[in-house]
Amino acid sequence: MADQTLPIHGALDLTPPREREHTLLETLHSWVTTVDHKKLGLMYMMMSIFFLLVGGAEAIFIRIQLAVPNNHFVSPQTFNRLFTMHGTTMVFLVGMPLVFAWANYIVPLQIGARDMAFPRLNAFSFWLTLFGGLFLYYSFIGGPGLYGTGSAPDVTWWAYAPLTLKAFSPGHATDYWALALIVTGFGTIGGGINIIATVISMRCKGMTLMRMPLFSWVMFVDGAFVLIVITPLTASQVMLLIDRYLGGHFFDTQAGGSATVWMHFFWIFGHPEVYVLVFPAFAIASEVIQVFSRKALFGYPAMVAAIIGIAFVSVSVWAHHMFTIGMTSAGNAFFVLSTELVGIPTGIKIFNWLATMWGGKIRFATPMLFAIAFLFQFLCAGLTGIMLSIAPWNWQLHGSYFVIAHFHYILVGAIVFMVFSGIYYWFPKATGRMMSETLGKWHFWLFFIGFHLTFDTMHFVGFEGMPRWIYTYPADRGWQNINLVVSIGGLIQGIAVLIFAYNLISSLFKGKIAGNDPWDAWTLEWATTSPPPVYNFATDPVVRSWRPLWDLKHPENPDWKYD
Amino acid sequence: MNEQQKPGSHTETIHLPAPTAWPIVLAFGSTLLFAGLVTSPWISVLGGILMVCGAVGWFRLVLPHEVHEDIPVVVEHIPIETTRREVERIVIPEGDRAHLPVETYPIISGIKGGLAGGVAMIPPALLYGLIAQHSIWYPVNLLGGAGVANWRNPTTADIAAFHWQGLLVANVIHWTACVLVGLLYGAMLPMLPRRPILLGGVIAPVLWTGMLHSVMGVVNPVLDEHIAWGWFLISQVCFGVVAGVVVARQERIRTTQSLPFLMRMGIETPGLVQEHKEDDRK
Amino acid sequence: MNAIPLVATSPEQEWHLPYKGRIGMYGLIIAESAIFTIFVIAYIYYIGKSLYGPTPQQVLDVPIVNTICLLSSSITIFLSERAIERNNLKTFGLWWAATIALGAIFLIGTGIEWHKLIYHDGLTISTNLFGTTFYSLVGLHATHVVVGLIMLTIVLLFTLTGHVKHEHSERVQVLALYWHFVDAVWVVVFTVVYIVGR
Amino acid sequence: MLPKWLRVERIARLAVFSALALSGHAMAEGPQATPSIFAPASTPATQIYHLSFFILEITAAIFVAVAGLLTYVIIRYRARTGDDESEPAQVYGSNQVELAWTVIPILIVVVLFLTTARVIFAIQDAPMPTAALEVTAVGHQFWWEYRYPKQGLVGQDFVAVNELHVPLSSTDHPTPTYIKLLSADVDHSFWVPQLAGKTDLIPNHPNDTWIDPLQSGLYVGQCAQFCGVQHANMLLRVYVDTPEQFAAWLANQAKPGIQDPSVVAGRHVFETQACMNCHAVQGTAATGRFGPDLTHLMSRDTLASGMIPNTRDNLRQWIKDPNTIKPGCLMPAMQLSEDQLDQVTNYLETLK
Repeated sequence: MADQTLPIHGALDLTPPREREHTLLETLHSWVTTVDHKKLGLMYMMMSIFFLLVGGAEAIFIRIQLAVPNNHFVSPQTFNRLFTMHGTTMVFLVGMPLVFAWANYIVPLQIGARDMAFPRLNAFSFWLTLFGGLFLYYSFIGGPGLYGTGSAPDVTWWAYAPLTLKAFSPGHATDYWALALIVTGFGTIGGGINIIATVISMRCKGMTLMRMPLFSWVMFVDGAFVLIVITPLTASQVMLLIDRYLGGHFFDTQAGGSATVWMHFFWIFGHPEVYVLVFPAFAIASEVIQVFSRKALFGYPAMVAAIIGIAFVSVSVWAHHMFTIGMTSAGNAFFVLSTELVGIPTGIKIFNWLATMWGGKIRFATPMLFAIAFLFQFLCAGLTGIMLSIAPWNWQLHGSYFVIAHFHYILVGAIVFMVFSGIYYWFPKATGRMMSETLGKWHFWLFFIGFHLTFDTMHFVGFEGMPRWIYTYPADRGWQNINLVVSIGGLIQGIAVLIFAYNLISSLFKGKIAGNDPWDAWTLEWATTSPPPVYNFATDPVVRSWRPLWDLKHPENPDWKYD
Repeated sequence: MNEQQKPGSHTETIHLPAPTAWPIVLAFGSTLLFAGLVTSPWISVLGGILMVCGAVGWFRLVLPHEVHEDIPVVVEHIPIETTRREVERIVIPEGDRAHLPVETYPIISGIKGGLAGGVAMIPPALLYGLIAQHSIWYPVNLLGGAGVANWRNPTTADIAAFHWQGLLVANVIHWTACVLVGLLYGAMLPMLPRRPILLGGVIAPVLWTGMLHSVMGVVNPVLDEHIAWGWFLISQVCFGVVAGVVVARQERIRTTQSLPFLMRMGIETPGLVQEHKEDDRK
Repeated sequence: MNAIPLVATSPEQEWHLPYKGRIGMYGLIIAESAIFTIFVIAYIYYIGKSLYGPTPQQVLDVPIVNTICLLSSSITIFLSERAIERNNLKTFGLWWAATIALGAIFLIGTGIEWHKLIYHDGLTISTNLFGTTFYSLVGLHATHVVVGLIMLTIVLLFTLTGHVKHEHSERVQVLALYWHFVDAVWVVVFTVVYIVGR
Repeated sequence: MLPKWLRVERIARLAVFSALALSGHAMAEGPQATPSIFAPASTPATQIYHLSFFILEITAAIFVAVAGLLTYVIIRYRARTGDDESEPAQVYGSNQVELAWTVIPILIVVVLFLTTARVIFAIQDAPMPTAALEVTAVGHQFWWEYRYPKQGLVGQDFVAVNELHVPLSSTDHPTPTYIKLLSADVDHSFWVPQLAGKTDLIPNHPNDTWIDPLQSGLYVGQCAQFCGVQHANMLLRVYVDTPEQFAAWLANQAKPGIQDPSVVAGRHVFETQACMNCHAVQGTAATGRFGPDLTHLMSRDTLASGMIPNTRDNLRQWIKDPNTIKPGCLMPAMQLSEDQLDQVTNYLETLK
């Protein structure tokens, strides 16, 4: 076949720029002032991993406290702060930055752009998110200082009014929660705007919307979705602060205000938020499953439709978190139906992923192992989700450990697994080196075993009536055996994450050189060097199908003929 | 691509937005502004000052023209190739169409079939009502009652009377279910190996009725007691046969029985086309 | 072996994508709409739920002049958008200044209304639920007007110093889009606060 | 119901129960130390129990189908050693197949929804029989107040604390208890898994729930909505009494507090050391409403909302400094002297 080198070959000075040692300060300066989407993506990722370790440590403390009944490892006040900060951290300082980490690093590369649409806004959004996170954690040393863990929030990440009002939450604990999340919320809005503007206005020539790789599609929907998801929380936190600082009465039940209004507002944010967090997992799965099964994604248009469908339906299901607050029976029935409807597009996604693997040649590299485990766990999470959507059963299961198990199946079993998968998959692109497969397999199996020890058993202790948010439990309830298993599983997961962290760092320096396209993949990011140059592509790419690299690798049988 | 860069144009350097510290200053200022609320007002004042500085600095970066830095381009030859040159193909008999057009099994045929079947179900149901309970509303209310779940322990006379809610709910349930099942027929019938009408029109309704029979006891036990399952089966079969015939008529011409299973599923794959165009292969 | 551009033989077709600034502003408007929606829902839900007075019927007057000013500023800013598109910078500056003037009148009107409510009727944000929701919703909108006015004024200053040129028309239109949004929100706020809630 | 259906239910129940056996206790009828939702003893809980098994069967079937498919795909289509390095056939999709796996879930959803809706209406909108007992439960940080309005004997309301007594119900003569749920401060949730699903207690938003326990004994549960520091120790105890026991209990509760002259010193301390600002003893000057009513303190088995047994030592320690037992609870240590402590304890011990 014809050797189609660049038309400008020879027209340029080909000598690479002088390799120069940068001092630490220079390097630091270049990262702090950068507006490059790849550096910002990596910083988002480092922020997520850092807070994942912090939030994970909090989880370990929680599990040590609950391992045996009547434990005195931490005080009740500290325990309440720990689980509040654990939830808040994992959702806002791990999950949300992850969305932008992937969107920042991968989307411009996949759509053949040089950068995000608004590079400076991008940097601003990142720093807001990071400073918001640090501000939240300052609460541990703010207030009365480290003694009694300062004034860290202790009102659960739902922060149900009126517990959050001045009368029941004096001091600044709740203020830290609301203010810090408003700050990160602004960062999130900026990030969301950036993603949609990038996808709409920055695509390379020939890349129509229906030729975008599914990863970029999902991130695009996520970016748009974030705008209407995070803002209700910001608005209601502003109301909460008006109540706390200016003596307003939005949630003041003594003055006619309503506690249920907060619940509605919170879950109008809170439920779609889960989908915001899980979309990157869908996005990564769609890429990884294709490449490691060696097959084109089955039913691409249906997958696009399903992701939009999920986003639409999920904004009308929020009150399924509130079946126990005494809604009318008709209201309960409505939210049962709308919730179960979410299962339909979700089912389409699972089936289409399965059909993609069907007939393929599946290579069990570490990314694919995580993706297969994801499929399995996402299926289970969907089924326990159906159980929870059954309002009468929800009256029993709500607020119990069953719910904890269910949503950790999503947050860990789906999201964290796919995040690991994505890191193993794109690490070679970002650093030019492969991650160790041996350590990767150790990481996978330990994490898989730890995960199932922890969260499978949690379902059962939920059936036995153990509620969430309790810092201790009586010995005669028969919960202790399961809780011990849960805690052991938690420790195993912790060890697995440490192995991962070691793998990350050691591979960065000693990993095998990756080359540009180690997985033999099909999207544009693999058509540039590893790591990509600051301008991504020396020449602007032109594409004709959603697998441009397949077209080049198989010119006799390209996708665009069937477009 | 940046605005000033036309696609496909090349220069020795590429303009990219210059690194800048103003975003971080603005972000830090905003955070301090909020942090002042829980610490000291002076923190807020400091934050406000930083914000103004950051905003002005940022503003001067983009107006009147965006500040860029020039990045020298290093052109590398990036080969895009794979060791997997061969692509397997799904082999199908010579002479068949490979890439099935969607129109072969139009989705509308399923809807048509479902609606026609839905009409066909009505006479036996009403007939049953007239014969068994002397009221055409009896079957309507039975169906509607499944939706009106707060209908407590109705008597037979209750069920035989006219209720507009029952009629409404029954219609909604009936037509929704018919269209859905019709769609399923439209999708599935062409896949069945032979005698699609027998399978789809008779055996499927029997299975379906059996399933409903066992499930109805849980879905709505009160109404379960009032349903005459024989008549129920008859009207299901009516639906199945009519819907099946309508669906099958829509594409009888195209549904060649010799087609392999994969093709009847309407699988879209380039491999099939390649097989067709023998001369293109290398 | 191939290298990018990925398809050498692609037909030379036009490839136009929307202006990113406009898309970004639409994104911001979507986000802002969601915030306003929550505040509006809260307002509507709490209508008539105050345990003690004053009630809206007692103290609220319909701000007709204010509303006319703000809504007509949408027309003036539209005229100035058209002027800059036709490279008529003088007309642009005139209409732009008119927009700022109308916006300022609106703000002053709101200030007078609030002054009366606070010092004459004794309604503050902590008085009752009506006060809380009223000042929050109207205040949120007024904040947006203030931000808009600051941005508009900066552009006016640049116009007066001759820095705004025809090539900036797209950016100016993005800012105008924001102003249209602020006006549109006022229609909702006005309906909810002064018609439905009174 | 069909025998086949019963078989399926039995298998599913066996699976769940054997899993539960992991935690080392067997399932039996009647009140349990472990408040399992699979040991229902009251109509709402039983209806939920049956519904849950129907749902379990459907989800188990879906699980077996999809997970089986996944396993098959992984094994059948794994890359084998000695592979010829070719790409497999590229299949883009199939409208028919995708339509099929869209419609089938919709049909399942319809069935699930209809079933669920029926149970929602059956439990939530159940008409209240005239024989029903009406009780008002008020949630406090971190204890329960139960107001029994107009329980005949003396014609006035009386208050029970932390330990709810309800009459036994039977299928022939149902005497369910309808509980009106209020909150004095923040959100709480009333959850006794064996008797009914949970319902929240929300300030300014009255709710209700109902139970009709079919076996007597003590049913446990606890607050299921986070309500502050001691949320974990806001335990629920529901005593289901036989009609005779219940009548006797009612008669005792309706009486004013016993005024034993031998403990007048303790009563004096109680009424002068600010105890009575929060606590009430019917028939005395103490009418505080912020803390639990102490008129019949000694008729309760536990102190501190079910946390510790009601013994003299515990009581004395509790009065001395509640925070050593329940850190973060709202009752302050009154800095009583040892003598005063003994006197107050003596006084409280007479309040039977």
